[in-house]
Amino acid sequence: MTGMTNIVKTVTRIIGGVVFLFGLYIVTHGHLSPGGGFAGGTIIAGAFILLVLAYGDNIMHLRRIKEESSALENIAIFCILIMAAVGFLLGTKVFFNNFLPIGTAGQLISAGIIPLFNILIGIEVAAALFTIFLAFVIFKEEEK
Amino acid sequence: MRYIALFIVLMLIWLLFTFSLDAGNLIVGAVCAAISAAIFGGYYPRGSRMFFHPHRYFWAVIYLFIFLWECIKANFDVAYRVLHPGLPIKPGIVKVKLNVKGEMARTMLANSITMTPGTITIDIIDDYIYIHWIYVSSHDAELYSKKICGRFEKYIRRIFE
Amino acid sequence: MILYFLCFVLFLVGLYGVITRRNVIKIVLGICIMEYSINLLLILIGYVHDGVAPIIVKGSAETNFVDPLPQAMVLTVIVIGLATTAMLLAIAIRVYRKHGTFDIREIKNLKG
Amino acid sequence: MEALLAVIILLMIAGSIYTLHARDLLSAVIAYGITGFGLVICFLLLKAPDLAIAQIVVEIITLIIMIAVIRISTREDLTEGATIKVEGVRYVNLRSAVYFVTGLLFVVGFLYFFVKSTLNLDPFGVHSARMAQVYLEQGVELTGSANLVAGVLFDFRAYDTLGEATILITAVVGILTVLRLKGRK
Repeated sequence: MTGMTNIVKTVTRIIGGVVFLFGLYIVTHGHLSPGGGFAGGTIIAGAFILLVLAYGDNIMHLRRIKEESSALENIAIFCILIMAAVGFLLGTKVFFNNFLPIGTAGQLISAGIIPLFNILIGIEVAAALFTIFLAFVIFKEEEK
Repeated sequence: MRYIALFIVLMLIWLLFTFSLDAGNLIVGAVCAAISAAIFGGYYPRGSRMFFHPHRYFWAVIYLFIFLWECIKANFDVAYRVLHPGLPIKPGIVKVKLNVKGEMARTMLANSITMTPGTITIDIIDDYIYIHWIYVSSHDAELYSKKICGRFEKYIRRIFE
Repeated sequence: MILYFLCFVLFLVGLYGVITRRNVIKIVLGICIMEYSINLLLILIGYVHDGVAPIIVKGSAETNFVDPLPQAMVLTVIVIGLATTAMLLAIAIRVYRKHGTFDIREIKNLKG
Repeated sequence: MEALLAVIILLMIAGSIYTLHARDLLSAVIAYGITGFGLVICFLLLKAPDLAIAQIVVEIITLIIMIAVIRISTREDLTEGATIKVEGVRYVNLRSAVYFVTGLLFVVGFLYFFVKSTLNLDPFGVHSARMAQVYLEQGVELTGSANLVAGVLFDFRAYDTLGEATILITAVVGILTVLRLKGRK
């Protein structure tokens, strides 16, 4: 697919990194402030969608990115399952056991495994949405 | 060079987001900014050394006031045209030759023209900028290019060149 | 009460779209509108007068929080809604490629 | 507060009615944004910032995907027979009468059950759920998360989150399957 004009490309160059960083901020501070894995994941996916829309790419590269992003999604959900099962294996017979120390509420490093779950869910949502978008783009390209 | 510049900018933005100087916060911010810079650094515009030239900041502040003044003038102009019962508009697309070089400067010029009411940038192709104008006052290329772009160009050249 | 009723009206508008439209894209939009009305109804039920968002700030003695449970549930519903909408649109575009139209009556002719 | 919310919901209703009646699919999709962004404002007024952040981004991505779909197909709504024609009064035949009566019965029955169930609910602004009290009082001690929504989502009700992730991955697999042009050899 072809990209957009020079103006859009230049603005994307400046803004892209900031949007991605904002998504990471929303994900990592999900247990302290509004946000979390779902919202942050969609913002991260939005940063990549912005990049693809502004610059365009040739189809072989897009296909490879789609494979990678799909694989990343599978890895993330697999990690979620492993994290859930670790609590089960540690002796207490509870799936999704919060086995890490809780710490004091309000600190960045606190709340046990909730930040880790936030990050994994964020990766999963971002990869899933980006894969959906790429599937539509590749479908359009292949038809020509 | 571009990667390091983006990293520093993103780190400052992270500190603005979180507004705390904890050790943990700084470490997490550095990691996030590093990931972000690693992915998007290749796209960051060249010419990061412009951050170290103080006179550019001075001209940027001057430009802000010039832009606001032009914006207010154009606002009244468009309001007059909309409220006038005869609706004196003559829309058209004009093609203006650009005198500024560099993509940052061109983007700045295009965005300034879009933000000013009455004119909208459509595209930049090669050295020409295509602008939709609510009232095409003359057909002389010299005159209208001076009227649209000339007021911004000399300041933008001082900021970005 | 009037707000609940307005949510219901929004749901009915979506339902009307699903029943009477013959364009597949319009039907997808109708389903999305129904989903939005249900989200809004759940959040309206959880609201408390003069409540604050359920985020504990250290040092403040605020106790009048809104209910966090519907918010957590609706958060998952929003993302699922996006996934299902994308799925429906994918099916719609395949229908368009097969029949050259978004008309739902063409799909009815798919026998066997 | 209540009046403001009512005005926004009325605006959403107007936007969705226009969405369903637009001749141009592109303007239908853009008018659909009225509903979505009105929902964002409602979430902000109802003190649900998590939802507002998620909804505003999801709305934009939905818009992008829908515009992508319309770009690769057609912009025009069906010109003839876009809606089911309501027969004129002069030609009231049995079929349209049956349709009309069935629809009316459906709406009335629906309204009846809705009113019955909302009368059991608390009025707007009063909430007395027992589980909410437990979450609000003990949530911070048990999970350590200052944001109670995240605490509910990943600790008390983590199974729901797992199910959501599963649905998302299933949807992605479904879309990749549906949108594949050539079968795999």
